[in-house]
Amino acid sequence: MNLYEYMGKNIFRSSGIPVPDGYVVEKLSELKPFEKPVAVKSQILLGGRGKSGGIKFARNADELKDFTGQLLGSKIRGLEVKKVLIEEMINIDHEFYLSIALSRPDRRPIIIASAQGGVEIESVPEDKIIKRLVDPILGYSDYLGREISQFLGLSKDISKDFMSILRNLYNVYVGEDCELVEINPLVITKEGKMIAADSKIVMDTDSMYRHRDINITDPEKTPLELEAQSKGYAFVELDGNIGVIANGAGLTMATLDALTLHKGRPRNFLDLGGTDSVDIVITAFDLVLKAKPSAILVNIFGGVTKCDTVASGIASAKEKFNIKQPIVVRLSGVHEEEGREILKKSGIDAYSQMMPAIEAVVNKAVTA
Amino acid sequence: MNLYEYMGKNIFRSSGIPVPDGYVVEKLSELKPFEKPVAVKSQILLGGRGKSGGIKFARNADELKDFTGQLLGSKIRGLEVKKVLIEEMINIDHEFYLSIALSRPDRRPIIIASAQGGVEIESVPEDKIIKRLVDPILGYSDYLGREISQFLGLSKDISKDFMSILRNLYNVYVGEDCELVEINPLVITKEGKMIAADSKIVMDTDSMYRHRDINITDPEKTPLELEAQSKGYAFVELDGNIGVIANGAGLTMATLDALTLHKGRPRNFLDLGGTDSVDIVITAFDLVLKAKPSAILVNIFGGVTKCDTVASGIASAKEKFNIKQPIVVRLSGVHEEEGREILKKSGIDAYSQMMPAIEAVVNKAVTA
Amino acid sequence: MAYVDENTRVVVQGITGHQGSFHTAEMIKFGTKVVAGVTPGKKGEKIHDVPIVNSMREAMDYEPNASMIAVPAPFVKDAAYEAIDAGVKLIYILTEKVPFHDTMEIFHQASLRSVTLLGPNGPGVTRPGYSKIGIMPNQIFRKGDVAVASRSGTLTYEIVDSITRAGYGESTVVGLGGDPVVGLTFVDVLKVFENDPDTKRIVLVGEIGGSNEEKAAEYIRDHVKKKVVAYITGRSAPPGKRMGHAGAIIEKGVGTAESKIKAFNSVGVKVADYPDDVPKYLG
Amino acid sequence: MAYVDENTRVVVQGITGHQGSFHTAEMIKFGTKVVAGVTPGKKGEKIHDVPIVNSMREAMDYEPNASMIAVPAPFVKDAAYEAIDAGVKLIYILTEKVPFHDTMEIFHQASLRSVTLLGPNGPGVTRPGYSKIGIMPNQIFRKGDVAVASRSGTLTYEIVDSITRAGYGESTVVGLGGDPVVGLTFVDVLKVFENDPDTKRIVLVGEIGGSNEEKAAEYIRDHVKKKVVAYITGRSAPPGKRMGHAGAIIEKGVGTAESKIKAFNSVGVKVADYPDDVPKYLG
Repeated sequence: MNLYEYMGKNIFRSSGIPVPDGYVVEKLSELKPFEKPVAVKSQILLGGRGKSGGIKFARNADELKDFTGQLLGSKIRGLEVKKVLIEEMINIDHEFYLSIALSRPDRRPIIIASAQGGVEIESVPEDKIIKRLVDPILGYSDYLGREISQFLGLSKDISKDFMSILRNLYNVYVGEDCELVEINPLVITKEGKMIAADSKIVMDTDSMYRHRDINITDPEKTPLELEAQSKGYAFVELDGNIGVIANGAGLTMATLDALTLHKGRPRNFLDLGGTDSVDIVITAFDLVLKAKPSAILVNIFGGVTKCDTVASGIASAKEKFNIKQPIVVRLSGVHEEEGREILKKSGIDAYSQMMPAIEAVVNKAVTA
Repeated sequence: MNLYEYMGKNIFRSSGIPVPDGYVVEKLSELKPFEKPVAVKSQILLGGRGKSGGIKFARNADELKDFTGQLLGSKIRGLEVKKVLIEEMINIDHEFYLSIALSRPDRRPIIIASAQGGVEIESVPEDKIIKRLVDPILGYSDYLGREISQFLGLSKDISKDFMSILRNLYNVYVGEDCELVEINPLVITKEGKMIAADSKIVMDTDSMYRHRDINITDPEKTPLELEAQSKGYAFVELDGNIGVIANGAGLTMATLDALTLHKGRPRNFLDLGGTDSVDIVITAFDLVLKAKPSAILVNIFGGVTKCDTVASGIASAKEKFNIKQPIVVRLSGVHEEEGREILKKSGIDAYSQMMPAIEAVVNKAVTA
Repeated sequence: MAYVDENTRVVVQGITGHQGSFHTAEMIKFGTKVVAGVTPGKKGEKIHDVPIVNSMREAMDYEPNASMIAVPAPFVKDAAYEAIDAGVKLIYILTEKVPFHDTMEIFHQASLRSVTLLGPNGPGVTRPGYSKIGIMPNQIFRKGDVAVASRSGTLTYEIVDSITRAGYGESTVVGLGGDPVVGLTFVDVLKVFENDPDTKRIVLVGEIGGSNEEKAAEYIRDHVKKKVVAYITGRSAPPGKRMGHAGAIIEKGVGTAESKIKAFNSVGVKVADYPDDVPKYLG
Repeated sequence: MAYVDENTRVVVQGITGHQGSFHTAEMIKFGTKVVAGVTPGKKGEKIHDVPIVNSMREAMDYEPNASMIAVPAPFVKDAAYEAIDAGVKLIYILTEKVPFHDTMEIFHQASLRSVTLLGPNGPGVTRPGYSKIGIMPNQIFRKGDVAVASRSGTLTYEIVDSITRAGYGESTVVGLGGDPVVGLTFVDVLKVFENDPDTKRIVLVGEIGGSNEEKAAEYIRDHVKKKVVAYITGRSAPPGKRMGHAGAIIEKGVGTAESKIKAFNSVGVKVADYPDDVPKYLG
């Protein structure tokens, strides 16, 4: 879950990481009187806001009002600007890059830093980047910051600031359950202070039960995906025409893969999970039908999820939603025969193997 | 370093451990108007204050004023009462014992609890006490509290309070660098709340550089011991008549032991430490002389501490303080011969082995 | 010993919960020795004839050497630390949606103490004829010489079923788990399979996300002599979209199916197009 | 190998400090291979001909396997973690007055990673003819077959000197350290001494406080065949008074000299009354 810049900066501020003074407005009337030049920054979850006109610099009261008015309510690359951050201008002397993320192969946090900041870290040559793994049981300790500070060539005074920022950033990374905390650019001002000029925080969705104060709608999710999420389904919209319901993330992905290899075009990813409830199947159909598929494939390998329960769900959904599209079902595993019987009564012949079902639904989607 | 009850309770309060409402006064004029019955508790670092008359219960405004006046400035077992804690009375339903300390053999924190609280834990039968070691790398986790709560037979509601208190107490133990945190009694009130009715916190002296806000004079130290401490010496007053200066805690202790086995009576423990400064030796003499010994033994095994440096210190001190008492010196190790030469000029024949020096000083102390 | 055998003695933490109870019964049917269950406050009761105790410390009276954790995500770390502190040497976490920071700590605490972590969010480990810990359906297995390691759940069953239907059988089946941080990697499992006398052929069921499969390919090139077949799911997944598993996500070009298939092919490991095709390459 | 030998390669953390510099020179004189020193910001310089680097990571280029930490107490934990993370297998902390919570964490982090911790606040380890790490004075040693373990510093030198003067020599001398939590116990050291072919006799120099000596006596009864002689200091110390060492304190009747002497006597270990008497019992 991505946080807005201003939320990240609030977390930084309360964690002892210096950020520019600033405040957020949702409407013009919330603007404070102009005092000194400020940046007017649209709060959207999108990289490269500056290039897309999402950041402006106001040198006087009129510009502050004008720019804020222009940005609020505007759309930048499809995303509506609902909030704007008004922030003191900082005099940049040098820009650094600093982040902490999970290194999956090492199963450890990795600190990444460079003296070439303000640009995408991917564009910086490897030898200008320092990476340090943290042993999560030893935790962060100052020797790591000292090594990084030396690599970055910081002066003694700035090094002290940097060590404190890094220590606090690690605390944010752990304390806020982050997938990523990034400061780009981390700035030395002309006044010789180190300050976080931007913030990017990505939190682990699975941890949100312990961060209930934070709740953000993922702008990359479609309305239907958000509806599915709120109902507890793992659901992804795709651009094909075959609706897919399967159980287990791996089997669902494998189903999409098989469809694609057979020139079928899946409309969605929907994982029923390990369920034994008819209603969960019915709601799954409701979601898939809203995506208006030409045909629907149900692929079940019964274990914890029983085939007869799913069959009952399919039968009920077919009747309840008066489904006209062809439904192809594959049932295998626990209570397979009972499931097959139930479906027969609804006029559906269930396959017992996956591949014939894939072929059948691809054909039916083409004809439909 | 022992904290006063009120200091411990302040730490408890800010760490989420419930304590009775209360405030501290140093003079009568600081008393707040009487509202309800209160305990008037003298703040001295002494067990068994209650039995010694250091805790009184005021049922009305007159008693509050009288008792506070009586206690402030009084002496309890030799200790002056400088502060009094005025605290709301709590209605005790049950008293528990709870503490966390270092288990030296395990090099781990140990949690000790009992449903028989309010008395010295040493007087409680072993089978009524639960002890749980904490793996300091795993840290405290709730399973430990659950086991202890079950042993104590707590109800579901109280167990929740207890788990929170124990978790917070562990944080105090670690965060405040404690040798011991103890709540005795930990009380369930008639209203069904769990609350820390007393506090005992002993902090690690070596950690005080990170707790600069806390500074307490150890009431068990004599004025001379306090003076020595402020000058950086490990110094303990004893009740004999032979002043002792040696280098290294172990060698100093061994010197006292040898004196005692030879029927000598040491006046003090003074460890010069690993020094190479004449002034440190001179100040050591100053301290020992203030203890008015009949004779003085200096026992040096030279390594980091050079024998000639110590010899110069002895010679200077003898002259500076015009020392009349017999001084017996043993020098061995680095620069032994040079040291011996220096002392010879001051009329002191230094021994090279420890035992003859011990025997000599014991004889001289008896004659002196 | 490939993770479990006839001497494996399992305690189930959270045995009276829905998942704990159901899978305890299934494990017992499969032949697993479930020696105790933990549910605080229910000491003295029994479930599926398994004695219930209040804590892992009490459970140690039954001499378990493995634990299955089936408590809700917020309590998993405490349960895992309790199991580590008590001294079991294999911990399987069935629970889904455990914050990865918790898993990261659990994993490192466990590995410092030589405790094997399996999961979270995987189906566990099954050795037909010996024992199983986890949630794989009993009826799909037949004892044989094919070892399977997989990042998925149901897809594993699909492939195991196809192996069994093709006339083969399984020596060990391990589900690594679908999270970005889990206890075992393919490399860890390959080491065990390569040394396991019961195993003649190895199947790896990978998916998009991370670089687990690429590292496995390297390891196979240098250390594995047994036949290895792979299947990779998520070929059709769009980048940046989380396909059900928190770990199954293509991030900035890293973790694509293409990269994984290429890595396997380059070390001579056949990659099946469909789950049903896996047995074809085992011969 | 009793902690150090001719293959011991030492890095000194805090090499340009007063203590670090002085004892580096002394160690080199004794024959110790000091391969690098760490002082942040002084990379490229040398001291006593030893190259200085900025970090333990850089020091690893010189292939050390041991570290001596001589930084002020507030920085000891960071230095120890840096050494552990870098991968050395023996860490000696010379510094005094390290908060015991820090030492407790350092000790457990180290032991989980099979790193031996020596100290804090002890004189280190010396093996005449091989190597020394620490601050024991070079001139008191002679190579021989007496192994000494001690909780004190100067008192150790006193006793080693008396052993040498009596015509014996030392195989290994280990100072455990005077704090309530230190890396090694007498039992740890006894295990090493009992298995050390160079050692024929063992001297334990204990003091009041804790139960280190009582546990040693138990261990000697069950596992030690070599001759053991002990000396206990603090017989005349009043209870509750800290005798210089933070660890040397009699708390509520625990840790008295009487208890320790009794424990040793009960397992046939002679306890010398005076430091000079120790050699008498070695024959």
